[in-house]
Amino acid sequence: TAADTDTASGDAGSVEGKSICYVTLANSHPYVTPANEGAQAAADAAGVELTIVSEEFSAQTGAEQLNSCVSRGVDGILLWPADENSYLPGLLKAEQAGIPVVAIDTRAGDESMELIKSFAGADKYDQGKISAQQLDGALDSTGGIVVIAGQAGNGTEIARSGGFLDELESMGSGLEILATVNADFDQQKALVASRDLITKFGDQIKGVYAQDDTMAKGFLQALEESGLDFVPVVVGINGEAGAFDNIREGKQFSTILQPPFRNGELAIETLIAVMKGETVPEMVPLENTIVDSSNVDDLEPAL
Amino acid sequence: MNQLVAPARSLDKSTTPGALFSTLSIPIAILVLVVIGSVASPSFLTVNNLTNVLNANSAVGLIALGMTFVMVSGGLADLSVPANVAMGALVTLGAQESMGTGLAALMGLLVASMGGVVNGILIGYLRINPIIATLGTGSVLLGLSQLLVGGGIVYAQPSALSTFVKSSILGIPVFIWIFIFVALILHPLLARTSFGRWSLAVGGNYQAAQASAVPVRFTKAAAFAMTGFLAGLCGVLLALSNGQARPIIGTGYEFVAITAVVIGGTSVFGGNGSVLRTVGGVLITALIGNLIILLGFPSQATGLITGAIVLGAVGIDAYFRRKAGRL
Amino acid sequence: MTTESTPAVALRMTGITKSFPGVMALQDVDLEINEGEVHAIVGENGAGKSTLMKILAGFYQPDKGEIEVGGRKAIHWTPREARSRGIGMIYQELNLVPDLSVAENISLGAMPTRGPFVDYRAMNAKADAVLRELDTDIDPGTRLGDLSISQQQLVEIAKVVARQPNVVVFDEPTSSLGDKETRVLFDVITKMRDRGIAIIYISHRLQEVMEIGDRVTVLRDGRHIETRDVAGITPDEMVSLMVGRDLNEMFPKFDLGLGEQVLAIEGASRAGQFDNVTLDVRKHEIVGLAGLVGSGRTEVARALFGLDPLEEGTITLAGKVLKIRSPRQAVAAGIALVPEDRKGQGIIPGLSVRENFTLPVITRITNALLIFLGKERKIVTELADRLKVNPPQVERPLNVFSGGNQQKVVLGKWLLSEPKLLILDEPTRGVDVGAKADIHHIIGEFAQDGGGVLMISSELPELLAVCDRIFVLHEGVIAAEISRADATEESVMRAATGQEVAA
Amino acid sequence: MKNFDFALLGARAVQYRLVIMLVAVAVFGGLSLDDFLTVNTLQSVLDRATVVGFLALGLTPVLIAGQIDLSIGSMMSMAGITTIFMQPVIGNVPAAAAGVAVGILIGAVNALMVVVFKINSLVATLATLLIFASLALLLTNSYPLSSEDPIFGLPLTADFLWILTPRSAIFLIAAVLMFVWLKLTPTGRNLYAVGSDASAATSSGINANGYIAASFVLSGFFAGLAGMMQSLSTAAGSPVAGAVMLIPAITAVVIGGTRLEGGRGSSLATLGGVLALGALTTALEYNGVPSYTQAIYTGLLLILLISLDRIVSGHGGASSRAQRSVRVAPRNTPLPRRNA
Ligand SMILES: Nc1ncnc2c1ncn2[C@@H]1O[C@H](COP(=O)(O)OP(=O)(O)OP(=O)(O)O)[C@@H](O)[C@H]1O
Ligand SMILES: Nc1ncnc2c1ncn2[C@@H]1O[C@H](COP(=O)(O)OP(=O)(O)OP(=O)(O)O)[C@@H](O)[C@H]1O
Ligand SMILES: [Mg+2]
Ligand SMILES: [Mg+2]
Repeated sequence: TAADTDTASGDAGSVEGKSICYVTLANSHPYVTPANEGAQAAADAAGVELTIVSEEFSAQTGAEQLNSCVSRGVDGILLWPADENSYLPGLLKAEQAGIPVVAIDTRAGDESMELIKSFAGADKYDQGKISAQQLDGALDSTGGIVVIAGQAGNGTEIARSGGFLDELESMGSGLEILATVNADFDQQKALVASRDLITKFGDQIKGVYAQDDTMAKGFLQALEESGLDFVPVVVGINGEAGAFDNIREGKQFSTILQPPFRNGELAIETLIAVMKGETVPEMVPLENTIVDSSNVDDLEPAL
Repeated sequence: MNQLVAPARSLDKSTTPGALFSTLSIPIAILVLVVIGSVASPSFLTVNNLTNVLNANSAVGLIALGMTFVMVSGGLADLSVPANVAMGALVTLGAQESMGTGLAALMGLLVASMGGVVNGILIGYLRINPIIATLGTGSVLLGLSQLLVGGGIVYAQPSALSTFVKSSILGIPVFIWIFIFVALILHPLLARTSFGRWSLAVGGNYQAAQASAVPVRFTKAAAFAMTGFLAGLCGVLLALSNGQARPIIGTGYEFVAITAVVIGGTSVFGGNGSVLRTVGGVLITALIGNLIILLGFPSQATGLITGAIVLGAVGIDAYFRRKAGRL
Repeated sequence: MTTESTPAVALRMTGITKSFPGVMALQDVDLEINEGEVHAIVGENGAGKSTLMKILAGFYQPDKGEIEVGGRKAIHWTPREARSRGIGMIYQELNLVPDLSVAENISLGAMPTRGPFVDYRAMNAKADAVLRELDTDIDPGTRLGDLSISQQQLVEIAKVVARQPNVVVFDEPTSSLGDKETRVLFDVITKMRDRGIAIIYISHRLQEVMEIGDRVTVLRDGRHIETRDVAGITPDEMVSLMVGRDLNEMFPKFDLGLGEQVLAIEGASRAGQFDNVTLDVRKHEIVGLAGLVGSGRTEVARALFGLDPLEEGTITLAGKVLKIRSPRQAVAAGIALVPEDRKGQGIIPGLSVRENFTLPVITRITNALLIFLGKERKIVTELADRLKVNPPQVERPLNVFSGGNQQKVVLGKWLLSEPKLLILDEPTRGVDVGAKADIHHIIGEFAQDGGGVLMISSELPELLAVCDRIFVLHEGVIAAEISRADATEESVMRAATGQEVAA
Repeated sequence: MKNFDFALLGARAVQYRLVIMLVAVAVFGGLSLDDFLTVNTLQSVLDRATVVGFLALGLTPVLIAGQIDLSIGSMMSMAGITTIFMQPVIGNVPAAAAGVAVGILIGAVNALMVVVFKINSLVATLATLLIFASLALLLTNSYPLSSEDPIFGLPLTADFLWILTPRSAIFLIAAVLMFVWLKLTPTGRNLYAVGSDASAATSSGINANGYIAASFVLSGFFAGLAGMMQSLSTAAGSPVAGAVMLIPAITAVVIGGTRLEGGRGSSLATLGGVLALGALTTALEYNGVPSYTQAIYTGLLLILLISLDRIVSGHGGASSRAQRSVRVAPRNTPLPRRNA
């Protein structure tokens, strides 16, 4: 946990003036931006020079940026994988050049993870699993649910869908997926799709798995408009302020909180530890905190 | 009502199969989709669902209405739409706290319209290729909007205006009313006013229009300014009803709008087109989205079906035109 | 070489029939062209001349009929095939590629190669040779788009000549040429004929047909009417064959008392185009503006209309000095221009006749918001009637009308604006005799009603017949002002070519 | 006179814009970063430019022919997933060929729509953009495919001849070959003729439709190549790989000086545009400039260049196809005065 890495930033002298290249997912994004800020803060604190380059959600761009970081000969690389596989060649090059790579927020594929020294972040696959457990538990493993997924092909969507489906299967859950729609992490699209879902299934919808709180909000908006008075179990992810309100009002069942700023800090601290030659665990977890009516008043929203 | 509608451009030649096709294609397409829907799903022909269909694309439909003028006047397409939507939304929510919701919304509209005006100046007055110009301004404006919020989400504060935007009047959501209202203004604007006639003339033959004392540059520029304004309006409405906004808010709306206009049968070459037909195009795209969910198709198939319908509709139209010897 | 008595047939078209939706363009037309003859084809607008030629060139497939070239039947007749069988086409509109060089244009479709590459040296040499043959000094390396219109026309001809064709079709080649260029062209045609090439020559200018043609074929309404030796026919006979009736007066002239001054231009200049132009037009008056191609007539007209504003000089309209910077201001002041390039600047093809008619005045039949459609329709129907627009269907898009009728619509649209001054730039170019008479009539009426007309035409007989006074431009400078009494072809040509004006 | 000098300066600026831009980026990068003007950086700029470069290269003949192809990104995605999917089935090299073939095939579909069904290329390729982007997602169930043989494609981005990598070498060679084709062979010249004035070209016996069709197939080929190389060098076939590629590709081509109106352009200009854009991006990235600020710069650059081009070439120049069918010489040419 956090305690392991706190020691990492303790002895800053040895990395002072070294350079880190950080291939981030995006520059402008509710979760990623605070994470970038956290990374910057940790780098500043340690006196390392941090260059942030953004792949803008494109694994292809990111793979090229990774190569470019390697050829610059930086001392360490922090990578936010946008999909599982695309970074393998760049990681091999980094390995050859002796540049340590740490991944943040999202895991890369298994082969890639072998070349990555450590992973700091909440496990999105895990988040999918948690969502499955939440829904299954709240519905006693019976009834129809709809899945409002993110952008098709997007790494986060893939992890959250994968964890969710795998967990339902391994639990032998009795939940029945009525429909899956992609709403691209967009509230308006989720709203439009949810209206149609509600029209089609009505109160057959016992549960909703929205892959982020924005889309959960879209569903709730559609539900409100419909005037129907059934209350499905809505599970979201991200810990947005809006979701906290909805949980308090009993409209949403739960969300998963992962503090982005801390995620960034943690990742840089881990990387610095690696650069110093310390051994770090394969995974430095950012706690996935489940937020529901029981603890909503004790926690701060992530964004 | 009838007085408002100009004689359809194609009615007088409705003797040929081509003219018949271009007159009837939209009603027929809508009918076919409705039949498919009602056969395939019991929930299709419910008041609720039909409201959903109307509501689904009413926000992006506003942009399609503006885009009709862009295409008619020979301006090809406005690719800066997502940026203007984002500008409208972010400025509104960003300024809400300091100046109140109403003023902030006006501010959002103003900023987005200015984006449209810049497009208009580049394209109408400097005569830069619209694809390039709007690609450029779109890139700049979207960058600015991201710079504006630094990242993240901007949240709305509760306000009377946003409650109103989310409400219904006579059982019909305000979004739909706004769309109908704008369409009812823009349809006669194109079909029955001097400005509309100018737009058709500018798209039909720029030089001849210029030599006929048509204010060609203004006309072309105005189409882009109008689209900027409507994109901004779309952004403002979405921001208020969603209660939050992000820079990605309008992503892909340019393609949805272009698709709706093209399905409506407005020529990309300019010189003909009608707002009413674009309304048809907006309805068709909304029906496709609705049916995909009701029939349980994967949402990824949307592009496949929409694309195929575009190719079909435009291809058949082009075929008949060619047969009639006019292409 | 062929003997005088039995000329070899270069080309034979038999029973050609072609219809377009709603139009029978050609019906059972026969045509036989000999080697070494200039065969003129005449006919009203829409008679089917161009369609026949497009079939010959392989652009259209005939519904029925056969083509025989050099004694061999034509099968799979495509533009490519037609070209390889020695058929060359020179169209009314230029068919050149502005972004390639002159030499590339001349060799387009058949560039000389060395290995896989273009042999630029051979290509330029070839272009140079042909251009020299045409008596021009155009540089083969110039980008075509940088040439003047008449130079481009010469390149167009060079392009066809360079292929050493057996049959060359000229479809209204002189409509954008002036007299000097026409002379050069006629020399070229004569040279080609003497080499045994068969020439088909289409023109609405019957004088030219008389001068250059050996035989003439008359088409009317898509049918072959007659083929005759030019030596045995008069222009009047040709006209009556073309229209199927006698035209009483081609250039009607009304006798009108002249009124006060409508337009006065003083010292007008635009660098490189015209210099110190001073002229005036009075009420009831039709003033001609003559000159060779490139003399700057069109530029003066465009400047008056605000398309390319004046750099120096003043324009006075009905006593008021105007600064005209755009067509809008010109129209507001009471000036109208019928441009020379009808397709490019005159018509909006996709709009209906009604919409074309009212375009410049649309704001005048609009209340605060909407157009008065009923009023518009009424005005337009009356006008179409008066101008004899044929067919009289004002809701049809203008592009399905023939050239002459399109021109009537352009004219009509400006009449609607009730201008004080009507400028006409080549108002009857490419227009057949019938429509031409109609147009002259309309112009005359306009002057009678108190308007002033400034008319540009490259057809001297037309100017001489219609105008009360003629100003002659030579290289952008007014070389002479000639009154109706003194105006003859000779006096105008002398001034236009820069010789001293006869006293 | 002063005015004239300004115009000349503008004209020169437009003419040598690529050189100016590359020098400016080199100076800016060199001054602001220690390690910008190094072999490593050059290699990485070139290598990164390759994928967008292939797409831009394919787009060039299409634009010269006066058409546009919006579907390049979708073709690239389809080619990428085909390559990776086919690797275990038919072997590495045939799979690569299959990927390119898919690009060619979709290019042929575009050609069919534009040439045979006479659908405006903007609309036709917008439709195929939607269709094949959607198909790529459906075929893969939105999941990126991972290569069974990730080592196979690695040499593509390895060191090779000083500042090159194998794939950037292929890109450079392709750009030069295309230049030779466009400028020096009859078919290349004919393509310009078709884009400049299709009906005039047709009447000269050039099969304009054939050339237009070929340009779309060629664009498909290059998009296929881009997808194949990208997927092999990242050992993954992503259904969304091409989704973000259209705008940079068009931007690169246009910055190079190829016009959307057809009839003008060159593959070396495109190469220059790709490199200038790539170098600028790298320089900005190394300086830690956020991506949205970069977007502002590239957008402004695009607008600036095209405005300058427009102003220098004069207002008389026609800006659309319809206007250019009015065949007149530009009004600013000097009058011919041949009768001495
Ligand atoms: N592509 C076409 N589609 C439909 N109708 C056509 C087409 N081309 C020609 N026509 C019609 O065929 C007839 C013959 O036209 P054509 O152009 O051959 O006449 P023309 O004798 O060359 O006339 P002009 O002297 O005006 O050039 C006209 O009625 C014309 O409207
Ligand atoms: N639209 C145009 N664009 C560019 N140059 C033109 C255009 N029209 C004419 N020119 C050129 O400008 C010069 C002046 O031409 P202008 O048209 O004034 O002469 P004109 O006496 O009216 O001859 P024309 O019989 O061709 O109308 C000529 O060299 C001509 O080739
Ligand atoms: Mg003709
Ligand atoms: Mg003229």
